[in-house]
Amino acid sequence: MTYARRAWIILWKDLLIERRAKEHANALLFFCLLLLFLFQFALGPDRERLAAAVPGLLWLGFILAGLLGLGRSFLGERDNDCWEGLRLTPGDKSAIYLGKLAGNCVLMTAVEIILVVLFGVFYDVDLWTPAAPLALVLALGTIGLAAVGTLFAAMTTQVRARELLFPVLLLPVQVPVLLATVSATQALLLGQPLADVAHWLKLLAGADLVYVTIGILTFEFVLEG
Amino acid sequence: MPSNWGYVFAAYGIAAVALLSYWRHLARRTHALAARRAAKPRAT
Amino acid sequence: MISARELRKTYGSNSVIDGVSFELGAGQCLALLGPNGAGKTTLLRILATLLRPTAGALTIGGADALREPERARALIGMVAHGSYVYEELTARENLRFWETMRGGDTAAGRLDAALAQVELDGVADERVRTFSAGMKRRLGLARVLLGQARLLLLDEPFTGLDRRGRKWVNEFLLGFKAAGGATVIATHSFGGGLGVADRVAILGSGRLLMDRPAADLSPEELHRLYESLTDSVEAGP
Amino acid sequence: MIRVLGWLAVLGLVAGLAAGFGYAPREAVQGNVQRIMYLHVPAVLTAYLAFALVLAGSIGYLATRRSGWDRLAAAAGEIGVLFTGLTIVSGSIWGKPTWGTWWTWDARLTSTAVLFCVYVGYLLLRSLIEDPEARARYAAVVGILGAVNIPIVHFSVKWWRALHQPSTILGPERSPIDPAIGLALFVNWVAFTLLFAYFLSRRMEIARLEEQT
Repeated sequence: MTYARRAWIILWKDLLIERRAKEHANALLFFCLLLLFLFQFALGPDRERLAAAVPGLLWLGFILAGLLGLGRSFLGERDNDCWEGLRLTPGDKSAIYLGKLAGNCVLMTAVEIILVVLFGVFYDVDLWTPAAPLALVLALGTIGLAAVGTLFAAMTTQVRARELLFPVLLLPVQVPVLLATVSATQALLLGQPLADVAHWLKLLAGADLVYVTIGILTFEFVLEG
Repeated sequence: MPSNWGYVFAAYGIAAVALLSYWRHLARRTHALAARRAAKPRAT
Repeated sequence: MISARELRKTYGSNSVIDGVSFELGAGQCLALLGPNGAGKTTLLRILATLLRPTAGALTIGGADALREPERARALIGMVAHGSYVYEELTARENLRFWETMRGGDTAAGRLDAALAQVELDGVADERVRTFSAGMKRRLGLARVLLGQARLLLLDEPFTGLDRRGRKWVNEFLLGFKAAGGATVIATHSFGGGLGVADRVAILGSGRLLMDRPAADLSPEELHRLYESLTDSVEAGP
Repeated sequence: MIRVLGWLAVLGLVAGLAAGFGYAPREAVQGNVQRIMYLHVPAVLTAYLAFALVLAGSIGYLATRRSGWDRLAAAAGEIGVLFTGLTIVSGSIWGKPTWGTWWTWDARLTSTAVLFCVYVGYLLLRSLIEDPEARARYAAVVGILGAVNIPIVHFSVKWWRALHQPSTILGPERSPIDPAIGLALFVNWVAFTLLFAYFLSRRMEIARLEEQT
């Protein structure tokens, strides 16, 4: 009970701060828009080529936005030593991890919805027909990305060269999530039924489970001295 | 079928260089540490 | 409240805390004096269970703080430089957050009472971003009050405060002491805190050079002792 | 003691070379290129052994907080990266005459490359933290996650390849194995394990001395 309350208050606090400091969210949205332009310039105006590349570009966009968004998720705790205050709270520290993870998932989902809409509009891809199965893939992929991202962000926040180390640690670990989500998204966009990507969904679900479990078990060691 | 000895020797050569230089790296570090430890008691 | 025995903290061959032992009972206040780099903050962080000592034993309120830090933490209230506040939250929201994290009751009445006690009730719903250093420290003290801490650890509580702020903190500490709370104040200035302290300890190069009842010491004597003790340490090896 | 281990490793490597180049016959399908296998397969097995030790050291450290476990993890991680690098390079050289290209996104090569990147990240993290205690804790978390991630990487890469191209490429391990080739492989594997043990003990000794000074 107290555990759930703790996780919830962390989520509440993070979202409240995020809402009040709108500049960060706005900058992230603008970054998404720029990514879209960049992809377009890199691949040229050929519609078919773009459409074929959409699953990969979509997830590349999520990951790049995620690197920026997730990497910042513990920076706020450094100000005024709030980090220390969190360490001094009695009880199981994994509640903090789950609260942060939930907050990051909410944030990532918001970014992803916007990116998907932008992709649909600019690249003229039909993302609406397979929306429900696509949402499932997105949700599973987001949890996997955020689960490791939250853990590594907590760690690298205290390290010099944080901006560099965070992606360098996170990206290789996230290869399975990237492969699974891109492959599944591709199949779904080609009109294949959900059953065809069941193995990818299982892999994603399994990976999510493993990542979140490790996060819960080890977060204490990341936070503590 | 070509004999392809060149590829084989290249692979083994690179491996030998890598392993030897790692060994040298270890030896040099041990040496430097030993020197520093020997220098310390004399200084104080 | 605190029982520390032979606490030691070393980084490599560099020893920051070198065999510190002392006892502190409930309702007592210890002022920890020492120049910068003497290890005051390190010692305070060890007492707060934020840092693991390399060796030694520490019990806080009867709980082994090294084995069961969670039990000790329920008793500890720490106000360090940062005072643990989120700038984008209001004073009331900050209190609600920290008290929930502690697992306590966050009824509006309790929060209001704590805010009133540190005289922040007028600005309860303003963002902390607009607060002065003194107000932030007061908010930190309100957090400690709300958490019903029995042991208060303060790191340089008087720096950045004006005369009124210092007086206010002094009175607050007297009240806390009267209610049976134990306090450790780490400071490098003679200005504040010594009036509240029952005992004065001088820390130099990680060792307790002196630990005496404050009543025995006149300010001049303390100054003299401080100079001679810290000088002799610096002149040493 | 360590010195003896070193000479044993040298002896093993000499025996391995003799077995690989003298004793083992020229393989019928691939020719001499197959002899790279005596380097490639032991290297990858040693790398996996190393990463298993990183996992063990990481869990051991978090459970006991004894720096000995951290030294084990650090040493094994460094040597594991070295052997993974050897695996990739030797695999790539083997691939050129066999597949006609230095690099193909073959499932096994790809997952080894991913593994390489994960543990290079591990070493980078270690090198960027000065406080030995924090370094050990953070590295342990990455060491555990990296090891647990290995099977996930393996399956994802395998299925990803299956999607693009049915696996027609025969890996070197698939061909029916001549007992002489098997023996040569075994000798080399023992030699590499000895070499690994030698490197590991020396590297751990260095870490121990560094901690004291």
